[in-house]
Amino acid sequence: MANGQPNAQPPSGNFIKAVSAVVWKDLQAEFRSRELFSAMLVFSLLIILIFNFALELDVETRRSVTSGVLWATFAFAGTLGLNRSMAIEKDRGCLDGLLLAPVDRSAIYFGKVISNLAFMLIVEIIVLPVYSVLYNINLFQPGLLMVILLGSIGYVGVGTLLSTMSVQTRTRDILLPILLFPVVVPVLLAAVKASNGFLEGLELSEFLLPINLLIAYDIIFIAVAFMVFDNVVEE
Amino acid sequence: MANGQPNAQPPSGNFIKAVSAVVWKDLQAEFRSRELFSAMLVFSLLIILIFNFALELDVETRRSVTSGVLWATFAFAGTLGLNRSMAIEKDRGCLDGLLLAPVDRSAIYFGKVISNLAFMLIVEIIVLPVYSVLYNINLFQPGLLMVILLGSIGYVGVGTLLSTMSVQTRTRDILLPILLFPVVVPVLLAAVKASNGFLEGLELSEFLLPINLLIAYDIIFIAVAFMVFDNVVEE
Amino acid sequence: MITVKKLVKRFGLKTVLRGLDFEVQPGEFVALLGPNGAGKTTFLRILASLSRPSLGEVNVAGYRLPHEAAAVRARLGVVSHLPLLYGDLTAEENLRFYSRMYNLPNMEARITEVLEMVGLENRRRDLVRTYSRGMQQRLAIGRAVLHDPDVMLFDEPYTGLDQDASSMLDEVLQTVAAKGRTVVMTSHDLARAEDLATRFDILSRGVIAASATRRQLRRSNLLSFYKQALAD
Amino acid sequence: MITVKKLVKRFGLKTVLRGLDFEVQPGEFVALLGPNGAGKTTFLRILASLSRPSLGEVNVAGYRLPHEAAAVRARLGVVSHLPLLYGDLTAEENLRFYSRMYNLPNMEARITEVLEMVGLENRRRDLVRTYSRGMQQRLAIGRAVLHDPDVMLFDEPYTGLDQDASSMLDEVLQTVAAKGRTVVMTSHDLARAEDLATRFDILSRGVIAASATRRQLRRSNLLSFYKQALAD
Amino acid sequence: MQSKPVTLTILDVVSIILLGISTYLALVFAPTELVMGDVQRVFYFHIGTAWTALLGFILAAVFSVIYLVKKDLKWDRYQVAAIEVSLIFFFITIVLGSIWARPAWNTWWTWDPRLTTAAVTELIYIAYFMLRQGIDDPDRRARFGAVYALVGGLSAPITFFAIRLFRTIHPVVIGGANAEAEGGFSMTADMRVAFFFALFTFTIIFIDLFWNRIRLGDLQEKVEQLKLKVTM
Ligand code: HEM
Ligand SMILES: Nc1ncnc2c1ncn2[C@@H]1O[C@H](COP(=O)(O)OP(=O)(O)OP(=O)(O)O)[C@@H](O)[C@H]1O
Ligand SMILES: Nc1ncnc2c1ncn2[C@@H]1O[C@H](COP(=O)(O)OP(=O)(O)OP(=O)(O)O)[C@@H](O)[C@H]1O
Ligand SMILES: [Mg+2]
Ligand SMILES: [Mg+2]
Repeated sequence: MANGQPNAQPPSGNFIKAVSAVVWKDLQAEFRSRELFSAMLVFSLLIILIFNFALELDVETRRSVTSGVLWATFAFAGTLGLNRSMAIEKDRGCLDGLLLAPVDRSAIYFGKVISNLAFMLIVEIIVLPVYSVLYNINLFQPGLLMVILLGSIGYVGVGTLLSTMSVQTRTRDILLPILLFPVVVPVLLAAVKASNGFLEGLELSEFLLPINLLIAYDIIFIAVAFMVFDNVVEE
Repeated sequence: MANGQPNAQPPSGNFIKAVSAVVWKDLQAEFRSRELFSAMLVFSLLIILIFNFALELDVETRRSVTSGVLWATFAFAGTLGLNRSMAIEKDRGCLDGLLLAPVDRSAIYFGKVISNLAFMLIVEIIVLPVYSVLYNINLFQPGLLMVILLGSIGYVGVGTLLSTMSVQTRTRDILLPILLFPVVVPVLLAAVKASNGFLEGLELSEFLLPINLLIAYDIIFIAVAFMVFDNVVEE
Repeated sequence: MITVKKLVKRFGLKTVLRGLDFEVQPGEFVALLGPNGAGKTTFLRILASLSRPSLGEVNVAGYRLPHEAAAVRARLGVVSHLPLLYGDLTAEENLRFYSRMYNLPNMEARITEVLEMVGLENRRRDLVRTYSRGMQQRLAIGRAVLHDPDVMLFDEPYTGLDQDASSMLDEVLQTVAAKGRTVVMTSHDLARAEDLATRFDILSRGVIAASATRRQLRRSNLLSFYKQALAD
Repeated sequence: MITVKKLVKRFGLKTVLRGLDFEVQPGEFVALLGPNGAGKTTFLRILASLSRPSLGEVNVAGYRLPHEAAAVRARLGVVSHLPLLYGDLTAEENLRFYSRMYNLPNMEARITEVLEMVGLENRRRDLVRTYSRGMQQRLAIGRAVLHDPDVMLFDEPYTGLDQDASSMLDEVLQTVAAKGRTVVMTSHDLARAEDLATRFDILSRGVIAASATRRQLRRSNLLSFYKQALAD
Repeated sequence: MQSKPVTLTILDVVSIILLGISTYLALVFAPTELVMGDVQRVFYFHIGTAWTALLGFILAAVFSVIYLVKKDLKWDRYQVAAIEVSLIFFFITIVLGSIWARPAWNTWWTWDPRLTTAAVTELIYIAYFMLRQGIDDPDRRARFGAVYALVGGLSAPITFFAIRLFRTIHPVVIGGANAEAEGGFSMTADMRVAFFFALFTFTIIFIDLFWNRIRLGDLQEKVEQLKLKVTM
């Protein structure tokens, strides 16, 4: 306590700094171990495998369900990532530590959203080529990538809010998918439709509706989460 | 320490008692809250829903993939159950407490297998009629029920072993499905095949192979788990 | 600095705090004593804005809790039963993260200073998850004082500390008190509390059952005062 | 009762115990002292058969660890940093579970006796997850002595205990010692260790740096002995 | 003990009478539908329960907002009451729909938008109760519940809209006909009487049950208050 007063500065102007501190911490822990990332990746591959076995997909059917399987994979792998990312906060009471910090709660929310989104996108970027090879379909189309981005934003936006709640309950290991899946149905549906549109090379106008729906969902739910996040972090 | 010597008795003859103590404790905690059970159930319904969307199942396709979807559902819901059931053991160091007890490790293993199996079977019993209604297929056939029992035993047998390992790692929230799914692929495949046989009303002789495979798998893996369990619980 | 009026806290049907009144002047060092399950942790968590009162008024540093919690947080330092540290980060990364959250100037210098203070300078690059219990507690204390807060809420801070670390904490608390900071500390170690605190409050059956300043206590000693308070 | 020879324990590249030798006669009460991170917990976990030695020989009650661990377990009572209790069960359900695992006769009577001993009789039907820190620690002690073990390995058992519970534990340990049980206890509270133990071992830099019986110590006092040992 | 308000008692009686009349209208008065036969009579209750259940879910979302702004637990009780009653009504809708679907579409279930929306909505509110069940603290339970009911309430209509992107066979009376829809029928005047009467009846029944459930919640709250007074 030597050099004067390192007393904390007022929270104003601190927002960006706090968001980036949260993101940076998550990335740092992850880059060290790469656990979450590799787990999500392997899990994604396993799900593709299970779909393949469970459905004994022949080439015909497979082509028609590509985007469905893809999004189901992202949804399951995403839950895994969200769960882990919040479990880390709960582990040694860190969530309390975050809450004690003099930053706006929404900074914590956006920080977690950004790092969760980063993990999810990285996994998706790796699953895509694998999937392309396995199923012999070219998935690297700008339109499709944009749909994946939009869908992931909606998924992670709601997922971060709900996982913050679920880790604070007694049943934290299992509650997240139950809370999350029913409310992200619109995201998944719209994303599947839009992805299909791109994969089948339809006119954009034919599937503009699902894309607009995705955008609307993203905006609505991030706004809502932003407004209510205070309520889910305080005891 | 008044009335003499309540020093623990030698482990011999204690086996059944220890197994039942472990089972009873799990059931007791569960009956109080019914958390795990309802979570697995709702999760199963959600997975059926997601499969439905992902695959846009029409009546034709649906009939051909019924058993695949069914087993994928059981597999996912089962992971949830296994994970939670072992997370409880890890929570306040309870696993150490179990390991300190003067009982054969295999008693702990069988205790956990039985309670995990109980949860899984109860969930399956409830999912079946729902599924029957949703997909308009009669699933209540003695043969099918037997396949489900056999498949679940194999799944839980291996799953209990692996979940015991996974909760002891740092990544315990996410590791289980990654370890488990590749290993239970034979169970799932054989179970899907055998279920299909019953559902399509084939001659038993035509799908005796998968059934025998299931039985063999159950015996082999429970025996192996029994033998190696010591190694996974000790540090 | 802290004013609490008729504070009630319930968990479901169980009432833990039953109309507690409590007041701390700036610069006071209050030892909050009481048996297991008395509600000390519950009370400190409410003061730290981590838990909400069921009823009653809580003021810290002139702001009402829980509504104006945001304003107070920068001035609070908290040690709780859990270390509030990330196991997958090293000691210095943990402190760096919290420095950013508290928007501290001179971050690196301050972190080194704090790590030296708690005696973890040579372990600063080890992951916190590999730390022993006492080492985690040391770092938790470092985290709590990182931003040199005005009000410190320490819940059994001596837990798991060895001789060196305990005297380190003694020193920290004395320095802090000398600088006019306000401290509320719980402890089951009466001797230590007696050495440090300027006031002793006994929490029992959900209220402050007795309170005495160091001066008032001089004649008797803390242990008998504590026992007396619980017996009443 | 316990014989340890050239025990080495490594975590990855880090060596925590470096050829430690240690011996305890039946009926001895050893206080295992040492600074944070010295390796006390690591060592006790090995004695409790919860962790495997990297190298070296460990004998407890005449059996070799880790191979013959099964034979020892019924005679071990362990208090660790975690309470080893199920949060979703009540206190009595927890004890009942452990009684079954230890195959105790007169289960209910014994449970009531233990709950009375640790002062949780009136909270026996509350879920452990709602317990305060000290209450969990009390129950952890109750769990450890439930089967009246011959060898007790207590890692900082006084953590979080209030005055009453501490004297309860003092008493328990004294009774136990009087009955000829063997105890190895770690603690950072030298005064308490001095009151109870018959031998004091200082663990430092991965070996027992010094050891003295109560008799040998009578001239000097424990604190200076401890400091001396660490300084060497 | 607070006695039941007279209005509520009257409403109870009225509800029962209305239900009787409505049953008569549906089963006897209304003509048998030409194509589908008697099973079409399910229609009146199918719509009655569906409409009121949806009303309840919308109310719940509104209560969410009010609770989150006002933080008065009263609104939480209203919300629970609305969702509980609606959940049951909606379950009846689904069961009746299934019974109808069996002859009408030759299947118990099909994945058309309205059915799927119904299933998803039902699951959302089951999840709502599972979330609440996992939380002990009433304030937090209320806040989490409100947040989830809000998110769910927003998501359900979007789901309905999203599923429309896929094909449908469920007839749509309000909001445009779909080319692929099969079945459907035009109502005769008598059917219309029975139909609107059923709507009216179920609205009254909903209000009655809702009110009763709120009263139950209030009484529970009072009982808890009384218990608290006793224990204090
Ligand atoms: C969101 C919930 C629902 C609403 C608001 C709703 C509303 C309606 C309405 C207004 C009709 C009459 C349409 C017409 O005759 O033109 C109808 C018919 C029908 N509904 Fe529903 N319904 C819902 C859910 C369900 C469910 C879950 C099922 C069951 C599986 C179902 C099965 C049916 C059937 C079989 C018909 C008769 C179709 C026909 O006339 O051929 N509905 N529903
Ligand atoms: N979540 C909870 N649900 C129900 N009861 C609780 C909960 N948390 C605490 N309690 C009860 O509140 C009382 C006070 O607990 P608290 O942790 O504040 O005690 P404490 O004074 O800190 O005790 P200790 O000295 O043992 O740490 C205890 O009786 C405890 O059982
Ligand atoms: N899993 C692990 N991985 C790496 N290092 C570890 C691990 N567990 C313990 N250590 C290291 O081993 C050393 C001894 O730890 P231990 O917990 O035994 O100390 P202790 O004597 O019990 O200390 P305290 O008094 O603080 O409880 C520490 O330096 C610690 O960092
Ligand atoms: Mg406490
Ligand atoms: Mg230790």
